[in-house]
Amino acid sequence: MSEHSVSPKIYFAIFIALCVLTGLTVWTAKHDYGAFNTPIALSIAGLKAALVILWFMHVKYSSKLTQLFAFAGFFWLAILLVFTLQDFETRDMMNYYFFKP
Amino acid sequence: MKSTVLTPPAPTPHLAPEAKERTTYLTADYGWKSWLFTVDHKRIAVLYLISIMTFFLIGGAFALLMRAELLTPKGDLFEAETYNKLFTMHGVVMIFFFLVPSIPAVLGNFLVPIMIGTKDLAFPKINLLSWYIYVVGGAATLFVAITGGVDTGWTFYAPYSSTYANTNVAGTAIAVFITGFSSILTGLNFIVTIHKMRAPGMTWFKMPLFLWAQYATSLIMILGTPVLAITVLLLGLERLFHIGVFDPALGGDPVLFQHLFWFYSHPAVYIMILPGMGVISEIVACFAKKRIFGYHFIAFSSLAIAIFGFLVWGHHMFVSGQSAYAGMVFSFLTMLVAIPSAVKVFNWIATLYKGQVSLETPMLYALGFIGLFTIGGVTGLFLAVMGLDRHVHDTYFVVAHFHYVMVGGMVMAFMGGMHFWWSKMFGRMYPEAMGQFAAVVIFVGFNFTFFPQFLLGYMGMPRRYHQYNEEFVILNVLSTAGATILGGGFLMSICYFIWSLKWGKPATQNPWEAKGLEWEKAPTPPPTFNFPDGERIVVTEDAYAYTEEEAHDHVAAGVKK
Amino acid sequence: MSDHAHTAPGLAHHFDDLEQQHETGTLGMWAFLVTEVLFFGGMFGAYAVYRSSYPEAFMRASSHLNVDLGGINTIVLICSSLTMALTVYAAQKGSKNGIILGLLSTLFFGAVFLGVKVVEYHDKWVHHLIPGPNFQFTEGVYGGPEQLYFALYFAMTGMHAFHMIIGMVIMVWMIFKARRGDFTPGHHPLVENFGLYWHFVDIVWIFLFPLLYLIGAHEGAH
Amino acid sequence: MWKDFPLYPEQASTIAQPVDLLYFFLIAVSAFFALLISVLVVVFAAKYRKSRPDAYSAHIEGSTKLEMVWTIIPLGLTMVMFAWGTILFFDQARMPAGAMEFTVTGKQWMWKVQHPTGQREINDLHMPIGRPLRLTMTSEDVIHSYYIPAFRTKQDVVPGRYSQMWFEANKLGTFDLFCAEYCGTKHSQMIGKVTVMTQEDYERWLSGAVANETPVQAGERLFTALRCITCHNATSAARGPNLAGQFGKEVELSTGAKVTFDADYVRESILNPNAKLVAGFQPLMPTFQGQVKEEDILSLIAYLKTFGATAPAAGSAAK
Repeated sequence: MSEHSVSPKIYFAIFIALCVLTGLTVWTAKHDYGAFNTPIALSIAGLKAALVILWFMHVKYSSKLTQLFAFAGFFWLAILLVFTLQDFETRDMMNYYFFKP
Repeated sequence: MKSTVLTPPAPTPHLAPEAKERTTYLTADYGWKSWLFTVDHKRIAVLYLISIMTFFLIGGAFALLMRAELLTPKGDLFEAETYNKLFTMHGVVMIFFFLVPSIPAVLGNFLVPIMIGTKDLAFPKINLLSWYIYVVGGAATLFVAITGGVDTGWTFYAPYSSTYANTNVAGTAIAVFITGFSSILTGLNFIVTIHKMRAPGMTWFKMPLFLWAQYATSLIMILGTPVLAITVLLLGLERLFHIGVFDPALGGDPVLFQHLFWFYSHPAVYIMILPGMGVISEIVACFAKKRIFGYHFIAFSSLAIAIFGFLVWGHHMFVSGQSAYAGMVFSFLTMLVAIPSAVKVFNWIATLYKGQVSLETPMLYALGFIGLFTIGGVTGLFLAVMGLDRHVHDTYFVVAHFHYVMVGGMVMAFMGGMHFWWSKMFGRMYPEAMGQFAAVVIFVGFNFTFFPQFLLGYMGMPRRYHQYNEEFVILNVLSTAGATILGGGFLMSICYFIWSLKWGKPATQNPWEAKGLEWEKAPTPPPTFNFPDGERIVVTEDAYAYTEEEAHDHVAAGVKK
Repeated sequence: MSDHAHTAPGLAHHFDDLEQQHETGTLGMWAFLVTEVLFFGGMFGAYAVYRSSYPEAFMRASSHLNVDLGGINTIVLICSSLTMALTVYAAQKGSKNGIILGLLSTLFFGAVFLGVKVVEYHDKWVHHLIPGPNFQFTEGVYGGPEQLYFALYFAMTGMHAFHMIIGMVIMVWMIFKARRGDFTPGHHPLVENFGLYWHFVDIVWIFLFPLLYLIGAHEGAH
Repeated sequence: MWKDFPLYPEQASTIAQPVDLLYFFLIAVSAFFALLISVLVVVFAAKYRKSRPDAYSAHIEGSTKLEMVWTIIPLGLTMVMFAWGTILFFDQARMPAGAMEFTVTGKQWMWKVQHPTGQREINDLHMPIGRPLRLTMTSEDVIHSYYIPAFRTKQDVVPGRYSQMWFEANKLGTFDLFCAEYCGTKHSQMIGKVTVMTQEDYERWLSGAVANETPVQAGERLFTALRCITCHNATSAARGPNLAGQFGKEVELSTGAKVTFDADYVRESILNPNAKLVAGFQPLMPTFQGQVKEEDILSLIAYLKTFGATAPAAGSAAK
């Protein structure tokens, strides 16, 4: 985060965007989209998180290294989630394959 | 207050001739305050050395008691409860308080700033905080051990640990939770230091491979330890407030605990072995007086092990009820993570080719490491193969495998590293002949102890058994005999190390004629700011430039200096 | 980040120049934030697994949460993020009052957030929804997985609230440092790094809100 | 090998021999590499011993070709190991049809086994040679692991769900049975013997052992005793789904998701009825948590397999 300072106008713009997105996520939650509920909710939350990270946390103006660290944290979280869920989601399939009930 | 830490005897000032009038980091200040409130990374390394060796001896004592119990098939030396507490404390103390911190906190703390040519780590106060957290966690664990112990195994598998064990699991969970942060802070310090504080000219590919290994280890410490912290915290919550997160009665899944636990604990075994590999690269290059073979390949394989290490934890759970599909994926990725380790071993051997090999103690440990780590690594492949793991999981085959990698690999590298840099840390040489003898005793005692366990494992003797069947008795007696030799070897080396503090031969700046800033630029023992005052460190040479002159000489018509 | 001055004010002995010290501080903070991401990540992992095993139970349990209070709390936390960002801006411009005002408003929003949390926790206490021996879940259901939901709910929001409390204590300390004039336009690492920490805490809530509150919000769940 | 230094336990099951074959292949590869590396270390250390204090060694920085060689070859070998091991695992793990249905319940520090014909055993297991056995296992407290070294197979027994395992003995004799997953104080005493007998001996043993009722009969008794029939019957006014002939089929839930009507689903529906509600039914069923023991659920499952099933009950007893 070099001495580059972000002007308050951008901060307020981001603030408004975040409030709008919060409203949007509540509104979409009121309607049932079946299997798409979670993906929609998570993508809105991801967008809000990206706004906070890039502007509020100055990652947009930071060194490549800081950006890499920011990305690495979420990437390892993804590793944890994907490989753990991969076990739970395929258990029934495997059980059926081996031991027809 | 700090029951485990004793202030080291400040060595009397008859140091190396030129060191007499020069103040070193040891003689810069006296009194316990100068030690317990120091921010000098070298002093913190010495503090860590003392606390780590204390825990190594405690863990080793537990191990010898266990081996004594297993001398006879019937459980006649200890109650089953006591034996279970012994193997649990042996696991917890050895892993969290010796294997994970030892090389990074002792050799890493001492050498990382010197090797990159800077005065100290990025965050000196956080470095001291890391040691205090380690000591608080250690004191808490010893308190738990004394006031009743814990008998869940170092893996704390739910639901036994969360509901059915009636020993002090919550206390151990909190102690491990605290100690995790010591590891995180050390890792954080190293990553930032290596990124931001390298001396001018010290590019990434001019850095010694020890630093690459420390950097890769720190990545794992940063990315893995927090998940252990949260897992152990959830376990503590479940025990203290009965909020069943892993409780099968509520629909919770004990296998989820295993997923979260092994997400840290498998990369943790790479935290333990990678620094050892870093030390071996340094020792092999120095004692073969030859450039390391395949520098870039060794450096990148350290990173590859660190990153791939996070994708393989499921091979601990092939028969635990994990879906076979997930098992297949984890088995495949475990095969991939084995390749970088193999590449490293082959590169070390290629370094010996056409070198000028001298077999002092550090080199004996390094060559021992290469042999034993190969056996350890290859038996890991046995366990990564699903068809075979169904037979050998949770047997002594697994115990033999990880002891070959941890004791045959990590501890041999730690001993090699201590012998290699001992003169730089304390200005004294250890007794060479005794060093070589102890190395051979440890090598023999180690193989005597753990090779029979491979056979026991395939014969089907399960782990963590207080008593076993008659047919396993011969191999167990062999193993116990080996354990006493191994224990003797370690005690011997600790004795002559302490002896050398006062009566060891004063060491010159570069006793091994090694390359690297810590040998060529930093005096023995280094002053508080590592390099003689006012000396701007600018790095020009490549790492391990042992044959630079010879290369130039060929160019300059072969005149040898 | 020790403060005994050498050449420039606030330059620690082992750094070459202020620029290096500043970048080192930021990198150190980001490395710490990575550990925090994975620390909360463990709980999100448990949430993901249990929600995939018991989707209906999680919806049933989540419908007991007050979505409006959750929404208000999200907006409150976003406001506190804004004021924190303005505090960092004020520190860069060196206006001492700007810093103090920013910190006070961030503290205010934080307090409001925790107040709402206390209300919500009390409401769970009244309805016997605290996981543990006296957990009772009506609607003729055994209530096992529902108790898992509330165990995760309290673990995640509790850990999040705990992180906010730590943040607010640090803010009070920063107000005193600001009053003493410790923050100069060239050297105010504490404000910047604390800003990163506070925004991280906000991001955790940004993910907690939809995953815990909103899964039970659509009609199918009641 | 010498009698008292065996390298591997007796090969008493159909998968023992293939597993040992894989084991010897791995030993061969490991021995080769370990020897290669040890010999190279000793040879290089001796051959290139430091001759003069100021002698220089060769200036070699590396060779990408060599690196490729010792990356590709180990990769190839590990892929062979992976493929062989995974095929072995998947092939052997697939249960042949017509296996005898045994149920195993692990409890802190004992194994309770029940034969298809109802006989119960503690810690031991008598079984006929040459017939596949299928074990449906669960635990009443902590994780155990049913491990028979001579059969080269083990399976963790996790509380709260069913773990399945199958094997087929091809050698007579008595073999060890261990608990392999640490389960508390007497973990090392949770052991037993597996006796493989000829078909006739097994039937003679069965008749000798007291057998009050087969699991199917026990399940039927419980099905009426717990008044399941009042809701789960074929009449249109039934408040619960009709369970006749349902076992093994797909069931549509109220949320539209599809679930296989298998042992885990039955167990969960008994203990936590409204977790997976069948489409078109109200959440009226009370939980039976605490009223039924693990063996009772296993018996109910055995009964449901035969309840209104057209095909003859799979795994019928020896008779």
